[in-house]
Amino acid sequence: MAQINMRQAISDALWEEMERDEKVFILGEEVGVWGGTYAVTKGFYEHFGEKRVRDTPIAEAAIVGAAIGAAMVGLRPVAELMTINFAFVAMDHIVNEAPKMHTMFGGQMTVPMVIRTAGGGGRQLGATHSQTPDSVFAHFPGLKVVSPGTPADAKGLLKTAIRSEDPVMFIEHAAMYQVKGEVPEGEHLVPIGESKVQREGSDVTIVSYSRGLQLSIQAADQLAKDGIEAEVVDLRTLRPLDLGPVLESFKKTNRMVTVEEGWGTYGIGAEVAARVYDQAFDYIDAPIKRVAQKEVPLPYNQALEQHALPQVADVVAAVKEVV
Amino acid sequence: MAQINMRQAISDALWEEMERDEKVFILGEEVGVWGGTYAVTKGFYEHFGEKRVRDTPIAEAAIVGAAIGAAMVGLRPVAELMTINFAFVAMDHIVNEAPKMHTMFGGQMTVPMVIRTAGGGGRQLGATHSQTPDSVFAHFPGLKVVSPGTPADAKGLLKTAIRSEDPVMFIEHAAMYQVKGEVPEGEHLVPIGESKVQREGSDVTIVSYSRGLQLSIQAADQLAKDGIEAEVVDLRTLRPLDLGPVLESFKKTNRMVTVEEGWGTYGIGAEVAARVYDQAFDYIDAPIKRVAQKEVPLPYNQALEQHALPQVADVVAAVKEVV
Amino acid sequence: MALKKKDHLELYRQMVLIRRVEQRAAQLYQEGKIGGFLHLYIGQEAVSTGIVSVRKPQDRLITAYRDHGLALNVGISAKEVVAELMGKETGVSKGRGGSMHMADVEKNYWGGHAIVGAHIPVAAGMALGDQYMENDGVTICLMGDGATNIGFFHEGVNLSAVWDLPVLWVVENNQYGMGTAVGRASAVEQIRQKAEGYNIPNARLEDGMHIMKVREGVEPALEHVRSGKGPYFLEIMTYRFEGHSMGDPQRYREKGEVEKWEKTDPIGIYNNYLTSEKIATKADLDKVEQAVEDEVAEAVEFAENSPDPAFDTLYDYVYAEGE
Amino acid sequence: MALKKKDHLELYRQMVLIRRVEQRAAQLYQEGKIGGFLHLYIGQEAVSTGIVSVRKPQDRLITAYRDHGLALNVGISAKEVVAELMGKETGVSKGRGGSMHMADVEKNYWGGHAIVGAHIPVAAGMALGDQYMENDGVTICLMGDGATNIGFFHEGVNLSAVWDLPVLWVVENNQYGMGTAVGRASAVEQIRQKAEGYNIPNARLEDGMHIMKVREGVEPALEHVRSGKGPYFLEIMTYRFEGHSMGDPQRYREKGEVEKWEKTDPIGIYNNYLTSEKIATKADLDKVEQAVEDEVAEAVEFAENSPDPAFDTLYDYVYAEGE
Ligand SMILES: Cc1ncc(C[n+]2csc(CCOP(=O)(O)OP(=O)(O)O)c2C)c(N)n1
Ligand SMILES: Cc1ncc(C[n+]2csc(CCOP(=O)(O)OP(=O)(O)O)c2C)c(N)n1
Ligand SMILES: [Mg+2]
Ligand SMILES: [Mg+2]
Repeated sequence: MAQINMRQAISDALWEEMERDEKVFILGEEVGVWGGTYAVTKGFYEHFGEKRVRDTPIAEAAIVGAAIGAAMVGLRPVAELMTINFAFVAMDHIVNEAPKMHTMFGGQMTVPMVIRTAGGGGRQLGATHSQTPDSVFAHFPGLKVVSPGTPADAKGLLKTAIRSEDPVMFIEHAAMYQVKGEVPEGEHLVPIGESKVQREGSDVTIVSYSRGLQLSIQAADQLAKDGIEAEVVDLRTLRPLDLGPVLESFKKTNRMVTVEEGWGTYGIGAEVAARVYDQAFDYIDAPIKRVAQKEVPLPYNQALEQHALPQVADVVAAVKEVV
Repeated sequence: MAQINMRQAISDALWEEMERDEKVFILGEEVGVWGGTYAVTKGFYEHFGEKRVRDTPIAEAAIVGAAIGAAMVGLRPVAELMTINFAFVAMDHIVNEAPKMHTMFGGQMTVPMVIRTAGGGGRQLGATHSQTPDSVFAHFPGLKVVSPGTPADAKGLLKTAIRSEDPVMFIEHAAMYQVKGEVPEGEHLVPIGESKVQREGSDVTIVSYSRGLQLSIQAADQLAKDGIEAEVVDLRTLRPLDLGPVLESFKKTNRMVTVEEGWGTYGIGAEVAARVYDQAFDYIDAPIKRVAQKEVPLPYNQALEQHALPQVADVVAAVKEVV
Repeated sequence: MALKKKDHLELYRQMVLIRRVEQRAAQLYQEGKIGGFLHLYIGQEAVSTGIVSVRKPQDRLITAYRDHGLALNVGISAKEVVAELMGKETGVSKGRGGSMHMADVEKNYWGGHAIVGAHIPVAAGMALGDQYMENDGVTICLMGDGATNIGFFHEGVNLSAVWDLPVLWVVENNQYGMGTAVGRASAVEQIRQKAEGYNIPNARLEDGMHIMKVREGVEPALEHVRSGKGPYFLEIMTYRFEGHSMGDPQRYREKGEVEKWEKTDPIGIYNNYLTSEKIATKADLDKVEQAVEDEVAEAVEFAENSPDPAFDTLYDYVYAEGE
Repeated sequence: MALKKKDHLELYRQMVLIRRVEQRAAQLYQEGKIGGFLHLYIGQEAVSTGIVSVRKPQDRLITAYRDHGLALNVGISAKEVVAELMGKETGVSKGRGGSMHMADVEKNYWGGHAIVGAHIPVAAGMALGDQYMENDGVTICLMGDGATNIGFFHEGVNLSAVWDLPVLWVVENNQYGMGTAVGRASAVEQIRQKAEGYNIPNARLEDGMHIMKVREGVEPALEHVRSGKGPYFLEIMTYRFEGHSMGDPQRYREKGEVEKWEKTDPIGIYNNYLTSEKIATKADLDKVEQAVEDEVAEAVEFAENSPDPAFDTLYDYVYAEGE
């Protein structure tokens, strides 16, 4: 299998789907001439032309709104929001239009679209540009929310998302485009709504996704040196949330740590913990610990920002608390 | 003490604060000539005049944005968003501007403003107009989020919110304006960030807020007939979240049900449950049950909508599962 | 397109049908058989009827929540409309949408959208779909005067101009957005002036109460767009005779205003026109009116006898695919 | 306001200071001592310098993220600017804000805002504050050409017109929003035409590279607003010599474009003007330049030797009050 990075995996998924289906097109700020601010769509404009790779004005509600309309009449738009922080500008269309159309008209319309966006902190972009508010979007039924942690999943999930009949919010991590991993060749599809064990272990279950997954794997490697074998489960999809592999793992380890980059309060780990306690009550040996961002808007200063973000050491410490 | 309803309590708080401090003013859609769509500001335009009771265009981002600007330069705006569903239209200003200004400029600015809005379902307004996405706003540090469940708290919390130096999102419930309760006369202030026991009991702790509180109290009354004494704790503030009284109660009852009107996934109960498990692990006798809205955009049909919303019977059933 | 007598009678029928269905709906609302919001189109019938009479089948229609007129004009039966108002499974949106969400995709009518202005970028996207697929349809997007102040308007209309989209923007200027007179919310004298900011050809149709004038104004605008010249922007002057929704105290009207406008009742005007131009006799029109009475009575009976959606269908249209 | 020699020298000093600070900042960025985004103002110095030179102390300034120019113009020291860029506690925003968030409220400079267009409604609110408190200050709000396409622009500018707010809107048309040329994102030929949609008097200042012309254009606009005639809208033509931020491949430029514009370097033009008009000698100007060199060197040293914010200050400015 080829070792490719996250950027390439995502780019390949887009490219292949555009080659496969000419109803698929891309719209967003700087996706065309510039080649994408994270260079994910580099070369697309030249190859597919301006009809299918559409630079837009700075108007996020129009980007998502137009994607909705185009999807309703039969196209398969991939709308790019430069970062998830700008998704708030299009919030109504993301959570109150796209996910409601199908149900509100009794199934008459579908909205087969993808909103690709990049989240995450750690790049000194300041409070407004560094967020990981994934749970906020995943709160809404009707929307599917995906956030991959490996290149293989990124590729396979994005391809599935583009083929999905439902609106999918696809959240990448801006600091992970260089992360490498093995990606199967040929047609590679990963189903939406399935969690996955990314590392096996028997002493503790770490539940995470996206960049949290990276931290978790690194923590697991460190812990292994101390003889602690952590099993790492990757949620991959935040709505619908699949707790199957999480519960299975937990019933084996009886101990759990959740890891997310965003704020913990009303975050991803809270939901996972609440469900696990409820559904595996008899298996709990210690309270579930949540590792998350400190509850502050992220500061610009690098050291202070890193201090506020969850680190591998935090995961290690949390695991040591529960084992 | 006078028995007044929620509408009157909120209206009185606004009126008194406007009389007390002429820097306080109201802006929003239909707050003036119309008297407020829920009649909360009826008579205000006539009394305070158009300078202080300002009808705006339909432009939610401008309403919240202008309130931020006015607050920064020394006024105390109370921005009204007709319903919380329209808060998505102003999402960037609510979660990414107002709560970031103070921190991002190293404390130079404050944003002493209140965003008043009404949430909740059950009125056959359809999927886009019936939401209770409170956890979504409460996810963001820098913002304070308050949602009262009684007229006394509504009055006392709103007055505190208006005097607060920080941006406060004040979430009313559109189906509760007629709910009556005793409200202390004279200056009545309730601190932001303090939960409160609203009904005492020893067998189980029900944690809720806003309309969930109503359901919980009614459920507790029913349960009492079966000899089950529920203690009902009202969160009142969703950020910062005060678990003091919750934990205290739980340490006594060892059993808990959370009740919220919104969707459970990434909702309020998840956070409460996750914290309680973590902070009172040794006191748990049964898994915490969460009562919430079924995970669908609310349908228009009355029976179906009620079927999707949490009912008193659901709370009773959940309590019976844990005791 | 010259109209034959039978065409005129059909248009007259549609206008009377809208009026009678809505009058009956208002009664049903008082009786508690219709819930939620009910925005009547009474007074504006000439606008939607005129527009639909000149559109081609491939032209898509989309509007805001004041959507019963278009629904009946495109040929959704009174049965399906009334059943939807009553939330029945036999309603055009299967009882999920209610008054604000009627659509019939087969008839190229895309709803019925409740968030002010949110459908404007969606309409741009639909037009993009046609442009992309090289269809010769025009998307006709209706909106209220109040909607022209929200950011969605700006973003959607600008996009249509930048991308030369085949969309006809129609502002139904009924002189109020809820209780706010146009001049209190928009800074221009004529709303069509806003199109100047997007370099879009535009016009104001001063008499939207006379269906023949509406047709005369809309037809060339539509052909302009169809001929590939990009978007066109039409403001049509009209008046809403009833309150904004049910229960509107209407304190915002000037004295005598409604009476003055009722003299320009679009149905009266058309009736007059048809008889004075000797296109139809009073007897012809009476017959049409009687047929409408019967149709509406039948529709109400049908709706009353229709079933509510079954509880087990609650999750049916949340996702189009999987969960 | 006629300028004396020393005034000219001061303006020249400011322009050179901006240039040198930014050139030095670009180096520090390459050295990894500055992180995040760094949007240089190089090429646009005449605009901010001209504006600040004619504003009165009571006039408030607010802009987007390209904010170093205004920061230096209002008199924030190079030390505080460079320290902020390096994220130090001694920075003007205490290292919390970075490049995009510089403000000095004492100097009536309200930042530095990173979400495109979000500061426009905020500026309207600041102007509302002055109108409400009956101050005679004007709020001067700068924005980019790209920002005029976002909904916030529409809502904020419309509000200013409807409420006659004392605000001067200034569009710095540097011909690109990131890589998107104005004509690919806006439908009008001149951005000032957008003001027609709000009935706001407007003008385009063709030469924003000559500080004297900027002053000539801005002064009457400012006085128009100050005299109580409501908002004014000014488009100023300029050019950004560098990339949008660091690391911009600049594939979007036409060949020779930068070279052509560099001939109109605002510093060169002013230098020329001052010597050819015999206002100052070359020696005078050299002296100014040398002083600036020293100041910048000192500023960098100061910043390098300044401390990072202490970890225990992380929560200091999240809330102004309590938590
Ligand atoms: C974003 C948003 N804000 C507020 C509302 C509440 N609201 C519903 S209709 C309406 C007035 C709209 O006026 P106009 O566009 O003129 O349409 P009309 O009702 O006159 O047909 C308002 C404010 C809403 N539905 N959506
Ligand atoms: C809402 C939002 N969308 C996108 C961005 C990313 N972005 C930052 S600057 C910029 C271009 C702005 O162009 P313009 O307004 O012309 O200002 P200039 O950079 O030319 O000064 C974009 C798209 C953002 N910060 N905010
Ligand atoms: Mg109207
Ligand atoms: Mg620009």
